[in-house]
Amino acid sequence: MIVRELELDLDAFEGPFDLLLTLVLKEELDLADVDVAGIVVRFLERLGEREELDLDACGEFLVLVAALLELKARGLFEDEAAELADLEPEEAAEELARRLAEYRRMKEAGGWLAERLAEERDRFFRIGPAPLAPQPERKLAPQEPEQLAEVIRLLAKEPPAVSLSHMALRFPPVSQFVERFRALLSRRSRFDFDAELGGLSRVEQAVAFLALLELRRADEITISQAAPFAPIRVARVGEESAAADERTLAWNARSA
Amino acid sequence: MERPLRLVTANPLDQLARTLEALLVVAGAPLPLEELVAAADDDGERVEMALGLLSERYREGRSGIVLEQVAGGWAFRASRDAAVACGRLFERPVQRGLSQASLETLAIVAYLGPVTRPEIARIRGVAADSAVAGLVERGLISEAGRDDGVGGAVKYRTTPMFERVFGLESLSQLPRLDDLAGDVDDLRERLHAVAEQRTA
Amino acid sequence: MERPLRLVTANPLDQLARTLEALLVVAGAPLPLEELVAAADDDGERVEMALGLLSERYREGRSGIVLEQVAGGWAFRASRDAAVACGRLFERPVQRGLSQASLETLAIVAYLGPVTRPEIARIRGVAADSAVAGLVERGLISEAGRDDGVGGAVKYRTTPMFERVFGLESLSQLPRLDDLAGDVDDLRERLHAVAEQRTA
Repeated sequence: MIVRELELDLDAFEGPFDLLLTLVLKEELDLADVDVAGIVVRFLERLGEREELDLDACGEFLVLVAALLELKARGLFEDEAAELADLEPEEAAEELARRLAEYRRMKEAGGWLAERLAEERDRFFRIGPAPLAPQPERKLAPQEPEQLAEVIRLLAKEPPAVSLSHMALRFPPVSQFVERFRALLSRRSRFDFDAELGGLSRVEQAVAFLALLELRRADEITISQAAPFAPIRVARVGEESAAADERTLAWNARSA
Repeated sequence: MERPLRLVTANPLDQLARTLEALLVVAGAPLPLEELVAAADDDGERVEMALGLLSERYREGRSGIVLEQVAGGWAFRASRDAAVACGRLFERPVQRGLSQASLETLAIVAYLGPVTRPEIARIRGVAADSAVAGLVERGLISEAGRDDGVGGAVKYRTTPMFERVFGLESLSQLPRLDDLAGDVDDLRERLHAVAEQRTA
Repeated sequence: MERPLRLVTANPLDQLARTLEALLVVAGAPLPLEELVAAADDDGERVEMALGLLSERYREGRSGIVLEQVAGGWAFRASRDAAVACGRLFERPVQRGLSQASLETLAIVAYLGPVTRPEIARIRGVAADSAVAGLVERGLISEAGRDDGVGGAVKYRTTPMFERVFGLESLSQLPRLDDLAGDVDDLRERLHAVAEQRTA
């Protein structure tokens, strides 16, 4: 079975899979309009028609569809893809489950509407005014011309730079962590980097790490690590951290 | 009221009369006899007889619904007794403002007009068909030729009624947009550019 | 058919019922009770009683005209018996079935509206532009302002026409969607299992 010759019959596209890929890559077909699930179902149907499992075809198909899905997800949900990437695996799973469930409910509701429409097919009613009814006159109160100018100003306004506030939220300034670590080291001579990062997002952890390097460059601290992936110990200059004999919190998968 | 109804019940025309009632209550314009005959898929004479029965049942002084034969055919109307009540129904309160969709469309036509529907849609980022139709119906905008002559998209401009409602002597009295653009072409360009960003 | 009519004739409600008949036959859309009360200039309870009488007189199987409660009001329609005849003469607003994409989009707008196109796309995983445009054109959904009031995306909600076409008294008649809770748990478990493998 040759995956690229798979015949598709979708809302947005009809023809072989190969042509679909070509059109998408040439940007002549918007991936947002393509029902990827429909492609998968078609492939499974073709697979089911055959006696043997065609592993090569499955492998090729998986790679192509995964690439399509990724492209589509990026196109559709630029912001959200980043949001999901920021989530812990459990949270991401929870979020995905919620969305899938929501979509399923709407699919179900769409099915209900289809049934209802079929049931109501024999209900005829008049649309619009009656033949000999008086013509109602729609009167409009005097309006302020300034409203028109306001509306044009809104339409001419650059879309709000939403992303900036997001960035501020997602990428706290390095200086914030520099100050935080300095304050910490003014109270204690050393601290465990990992233990300090509990509850932070991955991006925040990265920024915190940058702050650490910054302090190291300024010769304010020393950094030590017993082994790759072992806890990172941070100490004021002059107070070497003898980490080996101390029990510290384990470096967990999250901060990796 | 009872006698003719009893007659109908006993009459094989009853079913046909009901079908005619149904057709007449759905119709948006008077229905000529031929159309009633074709839709009921019955005999012309029988349809006329059934209409006679219905004229009797739906006549002035007997029902609030009156069956009337007018120039174009047969139609239901309200009884004269109910004229005052119907007047109250159709007397619309003066509307205080326009919807967001109408206001945006009207502003674009006022500042950029004559302007086509596709251009309004491009600037607003959504189809403009119903908003344009609503404003035409209200008499606030009207057609003003076609883009590139015959065959192009219809263009729209504001009407004298628009100027009355907004208290303007002419379009030149529209609030100035100096903060946005120098002239209409600048404004048009700016609106298109922003619209593109919005959809991107 | 005679008995209730005789009752009406003897009843002081008769005149009111006739007025209501007249209002309903000229109305362009279903009339809410309050509008009927205002136009008839009568007592609310009496109007309700008169509507009860009319519902009995104009009911399925008894008349070609049927009085129904739909889209938040009262309206006449054709009896179902006459559907074939009506079909020969008139088109329903949604003559053919809607596509899967349109139905899902319609469901999202009905349950979650007012809702923007990006929000619809986010739930369906496919761009919703053409489905939304088609539903607007059919008059089943309409614009309802913009997100955040200003330059945001246009929001949509269902129209009274939607309720009429689907024969709903109001949106609250849509079925509840909680039935799929079991499904959600199942999905959640499977995804958690995958997530655990990923971390391991």
